[in-house]
Amino acid sequence: MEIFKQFRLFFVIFILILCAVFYRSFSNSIFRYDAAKMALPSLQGENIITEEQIPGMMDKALIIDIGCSDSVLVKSVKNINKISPDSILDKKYTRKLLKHEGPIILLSSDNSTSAKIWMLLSQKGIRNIYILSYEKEFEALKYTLKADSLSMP
Amino acid sequence: MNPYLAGVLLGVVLLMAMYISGRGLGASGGIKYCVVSLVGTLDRNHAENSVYYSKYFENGRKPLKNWLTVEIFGILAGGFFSGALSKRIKFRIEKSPKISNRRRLIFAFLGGVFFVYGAQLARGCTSGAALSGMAVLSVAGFLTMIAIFGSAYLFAWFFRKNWI
Amino acid sequence: MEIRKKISVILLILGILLAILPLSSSRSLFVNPSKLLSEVLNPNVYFTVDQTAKFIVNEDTTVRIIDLRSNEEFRKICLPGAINIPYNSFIKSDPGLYLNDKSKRNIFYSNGDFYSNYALVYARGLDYRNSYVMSGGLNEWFRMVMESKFSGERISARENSLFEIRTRAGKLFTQINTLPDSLKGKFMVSARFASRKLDGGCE
Amino acid sequence: MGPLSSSFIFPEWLDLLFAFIIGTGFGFALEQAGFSSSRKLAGMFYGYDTTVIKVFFTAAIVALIGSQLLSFFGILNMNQVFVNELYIGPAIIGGVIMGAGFIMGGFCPGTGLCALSIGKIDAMVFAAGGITGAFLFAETYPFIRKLADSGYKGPVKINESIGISSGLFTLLLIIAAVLMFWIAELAEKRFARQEITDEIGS
Repeated sequence: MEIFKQFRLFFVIFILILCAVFYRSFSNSIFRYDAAKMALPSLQGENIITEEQIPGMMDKALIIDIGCSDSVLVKSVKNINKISPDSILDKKYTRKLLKHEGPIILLSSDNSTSAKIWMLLSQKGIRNIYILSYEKEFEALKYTLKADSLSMP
Repeated sequence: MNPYLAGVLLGVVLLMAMYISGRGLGASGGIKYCVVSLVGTLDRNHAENSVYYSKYFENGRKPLKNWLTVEIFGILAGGFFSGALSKRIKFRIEKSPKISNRRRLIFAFLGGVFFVYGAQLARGCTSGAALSGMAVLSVAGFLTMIAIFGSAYLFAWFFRKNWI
Repeated sequence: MEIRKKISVILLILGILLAILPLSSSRSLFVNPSKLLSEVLNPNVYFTVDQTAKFIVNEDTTVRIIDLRSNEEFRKICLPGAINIPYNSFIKSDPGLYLNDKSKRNIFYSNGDFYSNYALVYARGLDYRNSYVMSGGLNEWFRMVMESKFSGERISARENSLFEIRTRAGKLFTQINTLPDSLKGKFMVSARFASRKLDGGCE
Repeated sequence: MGPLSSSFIFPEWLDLLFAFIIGTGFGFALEQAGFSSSRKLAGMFYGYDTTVIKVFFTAAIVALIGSQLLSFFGILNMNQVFVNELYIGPAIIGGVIMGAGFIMGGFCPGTGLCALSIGKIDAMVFAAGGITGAFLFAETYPFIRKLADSGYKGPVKINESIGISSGLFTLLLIIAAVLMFWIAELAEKRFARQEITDEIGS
């Protein structure tokens, strides 16, 4: 007891620091520590899937439509959650996403929206998120430079 | 003040410097800038032609209007304030009673020459390289710290008469 | 208890805490998530390729065009004046070293829309509000600037100026990307972006 | 997020004002530690007074702990804090020269200025020596330029070159420091010089 008395002030500060550390590490309302680690799957495109891969993941996957997808698949699959991108961070949705075990698939006809939502959710510590891409090759340059384009009207 | 508490105080000042300006503390750099500025006023021609001085006058820079220079004026003010607070201000030469004033002053001068010369070479003195370097875990900081203290222990035997 | 023991105990406890914490060299996004969401969903984070083409043609110095593709791709084809920061190194090193010049707007692009938008969220999450995306990426650039042809009877003044910019930007683009490799290398070195040197030390 | 100088662009006067305030704090802390006395500083190398190592390591460790906690909470971006660049040769040779200067003069530049400010005449002579030293370096720079730029390795961090986390390295440093504090206090008893300690204290 004598020891505790001598360190009283320090212990108060230490416990405050400890609380802050716990808040920083586990709170859902702020971004997780180590942004680079959370962004890793995006480096080589591991987070991008194509339509062929979907049936294999179907039974465990949570499919989220974040913007007017009109793929054939969307019509055939029943349990699609429609969430508008503005409200994806609402508590009820994030709780659902955090709880879900297994892949989460983002659908959108606009790649930029899915990319943004992917990065945001990943930084909040939600793993296993995938983006469905309708393009065969991810981030490929579809055009080549033609020398004659100099002679434009 | 108790040395450990003074250490904590110094650490907090260092942390403040890192937070405010993203840099550590430094003293020898300020001395250098004073010299550069002095040479610049006395012999502008020489300063502009020399490989060393010229880089401090590029684009109309003023060596006196510099973070490091102002910082050493701060050191003087802070030291004076603390000395006044603890009633230690007094003109005197501090030395071992076994040596003469002259000997003490000659060695103090030589010490200054060596210390600042070495600090220019190592890009920082005990505060700029060793202390600030250790606080950001830089290898340079640890290496300089070991070199300074190691060599001081090595030479301590030769100069023992000056001190004990 | 004497003060040495006291300070030793305190430092050791804090040291153990530090050793447990996941302190890697990286950091986390710190802007409030909901605020970041509404910020990045706002359409004003986009520049169209036409707007970007105008910046390029006018050599606008208030924007900096950042190419997030790999270095090989960049060497093969790039926008005039673009700076190459491959997405990998953008994430793994500290983006602040590249972005902290607040007087400039940074416009990200990649081939498609993925890398540039990841980078946008990442950069804005680190509170670099001067980050934008060239919407559609290089593919859109080719489609709009390089391969667009005017088809119609009459041309309005607005369309005319638009096409003029496209033509000029297209010419510049072709010129730079058809340079022989040796010359191109030289050009890119000069355009390469040096990360900011930090102040400090006793130099 | 800090450092403030990278988030806001300070006007020059504010930047310099901060420099002055930080300098004042620095000078105050050094003087309060008793570093305005050369005999106290030199005591480190003869064992009768080990204040130097206590202050030095406590300060470095407090700054280390503080900066890492701040960086963990997203208050300070450590990637924007200057890390001293490593030039192997100059660091060692310069360090050895500084060590010699330390034992001759009894001050280092920071403590010398501090002692000067409270009227120590030897410190004034030391500072004059320092100015001479800086001048000599500038004049001899063309001859030693090669040496001064040799062994450049960039801003390497020690924990990264060993391959452990910075927190773990800090813990190891703290353990080392705690042991050193203990040895230092033993040494102070073993090599005690009552007459010197009394005189410094006065």
